[in-house]
Amino acid sequence: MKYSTEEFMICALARELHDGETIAVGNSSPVPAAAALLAKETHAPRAQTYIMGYEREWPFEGTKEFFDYIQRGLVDVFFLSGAQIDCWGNINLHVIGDYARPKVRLPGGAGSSMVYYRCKRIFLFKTDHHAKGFPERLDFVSSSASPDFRQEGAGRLEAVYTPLAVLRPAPLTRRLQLSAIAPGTTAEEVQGKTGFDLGIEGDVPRIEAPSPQQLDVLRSKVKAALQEIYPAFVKGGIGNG
Amino acid sequence: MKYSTEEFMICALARELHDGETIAVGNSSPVPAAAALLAKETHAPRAQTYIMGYEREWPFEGTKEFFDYIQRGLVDVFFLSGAQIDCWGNINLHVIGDYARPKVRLPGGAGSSMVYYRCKRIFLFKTDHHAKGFPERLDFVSSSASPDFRQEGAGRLEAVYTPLAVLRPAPLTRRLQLSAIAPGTTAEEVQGKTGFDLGIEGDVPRIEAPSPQQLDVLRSKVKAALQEIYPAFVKGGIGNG
Amino acid sequence: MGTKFLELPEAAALIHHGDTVAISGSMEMSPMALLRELIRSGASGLHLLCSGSAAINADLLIGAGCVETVEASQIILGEFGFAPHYRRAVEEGRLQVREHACPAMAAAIQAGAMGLPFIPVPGLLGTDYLQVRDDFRLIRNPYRPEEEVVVVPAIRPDVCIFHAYQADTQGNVVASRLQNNRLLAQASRHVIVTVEEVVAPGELDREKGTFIPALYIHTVVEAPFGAYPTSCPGFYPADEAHMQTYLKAAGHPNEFEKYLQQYVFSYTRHEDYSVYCSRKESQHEILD
Amino acid sequence: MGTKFLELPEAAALIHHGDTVAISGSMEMSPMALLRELIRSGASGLHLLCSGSAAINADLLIGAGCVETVEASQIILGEFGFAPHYRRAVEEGRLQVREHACPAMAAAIQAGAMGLPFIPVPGLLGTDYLQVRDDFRLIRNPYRPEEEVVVVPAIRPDVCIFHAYQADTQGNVVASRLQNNRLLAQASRHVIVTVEEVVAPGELDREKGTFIPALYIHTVVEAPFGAYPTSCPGFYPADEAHMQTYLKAAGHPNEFEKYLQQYVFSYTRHEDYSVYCSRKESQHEILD
Repeated sequence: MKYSTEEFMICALARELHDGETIAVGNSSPVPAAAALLAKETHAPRAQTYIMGYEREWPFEGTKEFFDYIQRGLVDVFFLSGAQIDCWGNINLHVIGDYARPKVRLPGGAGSSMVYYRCKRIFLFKTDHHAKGFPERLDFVSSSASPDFRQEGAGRLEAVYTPLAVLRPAPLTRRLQLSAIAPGTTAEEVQGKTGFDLGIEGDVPRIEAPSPQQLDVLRSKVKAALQEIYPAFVKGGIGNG
Repeated sequence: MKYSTEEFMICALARELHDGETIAVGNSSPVPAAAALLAKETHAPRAQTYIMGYEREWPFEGTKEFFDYIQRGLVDVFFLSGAQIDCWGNINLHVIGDYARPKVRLPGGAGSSMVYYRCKRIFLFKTDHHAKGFPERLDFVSSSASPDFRQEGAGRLEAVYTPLAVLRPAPLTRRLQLSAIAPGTTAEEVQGKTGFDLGIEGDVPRIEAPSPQQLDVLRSKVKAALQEIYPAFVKGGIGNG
Repeated sequence: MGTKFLELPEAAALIHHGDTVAISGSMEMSPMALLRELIRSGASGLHLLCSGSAAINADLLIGAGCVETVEASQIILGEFGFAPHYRRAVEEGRLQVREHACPAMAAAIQAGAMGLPFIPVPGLLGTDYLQVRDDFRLIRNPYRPEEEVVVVPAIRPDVCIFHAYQADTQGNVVASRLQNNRLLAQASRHVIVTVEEVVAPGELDREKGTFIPALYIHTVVEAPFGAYPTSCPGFYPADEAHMQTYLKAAGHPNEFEKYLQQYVFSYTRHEDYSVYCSRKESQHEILD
Repeated sequence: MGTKFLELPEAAALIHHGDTVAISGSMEMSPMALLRELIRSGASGLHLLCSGSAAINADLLIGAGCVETVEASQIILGEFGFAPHYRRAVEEGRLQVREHACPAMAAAIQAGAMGLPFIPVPGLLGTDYLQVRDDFRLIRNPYRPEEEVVVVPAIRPDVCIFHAYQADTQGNVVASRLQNNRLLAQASRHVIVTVEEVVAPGELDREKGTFIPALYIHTVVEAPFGAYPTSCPGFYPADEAHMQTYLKAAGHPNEFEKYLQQYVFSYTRHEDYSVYCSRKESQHEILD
């Protein structure tokens, strides 16, 4: 079965989510929203999902109570992105270039500077993979991955998902390493498109392709729900393969 | 017209309240609750009253929002009592005797340690008047009258009302002085029943007696509303003269 | 997750020796049925936290010997006066009190609900709270260094208990608008709600009070007359005659033992107590 | 006191040069009709505070030159991408940004609503917020001295503006459950709400959203299509075609001047704009 890049990322990310987990998704996050819904409709039926902007399943009073819920440590999984992501998983959502006179003013950090510290497991995602997006040093630290600022068991970076690769922190150093690559690419290509050293040694496994069942559920039930929150995304990337 | 001590205090206190003011009353405060309702039904029709426990006219979510409202400085008048009141208007609602092994354990300070600081005008009331209740020194300071802890225009002690007298802070020293006395008593008697010096000089005016109109409204409309909050108080003190 | 619907004994069994147990209620909407069940279950060593001004809810638990410490801003039986067991236990040095203030406690619960370690609170300066609470700290306002502000630690009870009007079968609840239960539920690790009635989804009377989503409710117990002898507005008033009985009994340990036997231990099933209450109620109506 | 019912021009006149104006809304439930009126009224020098992630609400005001500074956690046009005027104004150094974070801002608004001077917030440690906000301060947690915590100052806007579903004639309001308007209203000195419809007392659809009592609402403006071209769930969706027009116009100052003429200045009466919107709406339905 053919599938789009978005579908590929959604299905891979969905596999990371466990049954019974409380999974929350912020705004401007169609890929994680789809992954969460897909996981729930396939292998994680007892997962609890809270998707910003999806009023139908929003029990909170405003966003305030949602943040409070996260701040109390009750959310297992959250997803963040970054215009830049460095080798530690720090992210930049503010500016490219000098802060006072930026080359690109980005939308801003939203809730990342809190949720990254208080949800148990964090996945970073990026819908493109270029060296500029993975620099040695960020132009602005919107949220930090440092264990110095976290309590035990909170805010653990699990992986970074891109169309080309999955990066994971090395067990001891917590530096991001290449963990798996997408079909049709090579470890060398990924390293070439990454601004920091990915510590590649030996063979790198392939990311599993979407299963027919995943694609089927994604293109039916999940698509219908996603339509309400991300109509343009659905039009562009789901079920048009 | 005959009237009870409670009715006397209610009518006197009601006269202190201005039209258009926002007047709030805490719990265990039947005399101020009646005074606020009476003022609104007589000379202060545009007063806004918030009476704890009076659910029908309670727009707040819980007591929390009520306290928040007070904390933002939006309440003009509040009433507090004290088992002990000292010459500065500090109050004790906690213990008589040593804190660790009190002679009398009182109910506690409730919201007094905040509302005294944040409402614009404060009236203290006490339904009995004995020297022990007006000591030189409190056994416990539940809330403080000191201007040191207040912003300009907030938490000004206006007067202390008892069945025998009205005490008011002297303009400069802020020490309580005898301002008026009830019918049937003398300044000497009040001083004799007060543990600190009342600075009596010359003639002390009489507290105005309840007007027939006040008693009429108090015993009809106000009584009916009060019945819902303080049934025992109404039975004991309103309209049985 | 999902809200569980339990009977009173199962719900009481969720509360353990040494737990910090927050309760709402005064002479109105106290969770009395569950508190009586706690006494029957032999609860002890509880750290009681009274959210808002408390009354017979706290006094009964204290009188029955379930409470080791109490954190409260006020305990008084409304128009029935001083809380006799509370008063005596403190005067005799048998009960440790952690003084709080209603607004500061609401703020501390807010901080607990927000996952904050502490919160600044207005007022309290110049009072003896700062003498008897070593965890009420004075800090400098970072924005006005000449100003000191009191901070209090966040409150996060192990369990909270309150009585509410209704639950629907999904665990959504409508509670009193005069209590801070939505906030308290968020701050607490486990939330037990007793309700007058359970209704179908969509049948909740939201205008009657504060809506609390099932998300924040762990356990619901259907307990008609669950606030008795305190009032449940729209359902029943406080029982004055019972309160007089209580006050009389509270004066003497032997009498109170009899009171507990008669009104707590003899009702092993809440249903029986409900029958007792409703009989009293109908008498009440006849007498009125 | 009492809530006043005004027309858009009277409501806009309540906002003055130099005011801190808080707005809610994103591509959903932005108070666009009042913002257009503000532009027509020649508003300038505003300190805009975006409560929650903002979108065309902020971008339009910035593009029209009304805004001197903006305090925000995120400004993005939802699926339509970057906010063009915001981006350009910052890149060209014409607009001063005070960075905030959504949860920290919600906490700061909570502090404003509570009359607190500041509030501690989780996270933010190790970020550059602390470099660019000199009023985000690190203080020691008094209860764990080895721990540092960020505190932020309370937010108390001069005015807040949001669009809501309904008001009743007494000034009670039902607003979006996805925004923090009840809290924001409490924190703000003056509260202006535009609503899709005004209903009789008791007719509010409380299940549709957050109930906000008249106590917290100073001014209500009846403005059907008041969120257009952003969505008002249950009433109308966001207008994609209009957003494309907006984005195209935003690319060139001349084009944007034309856009403002056509969609803002030419509608001196909101009623006319409503007619325009409803015509677009019915086309939309035909095209769908």
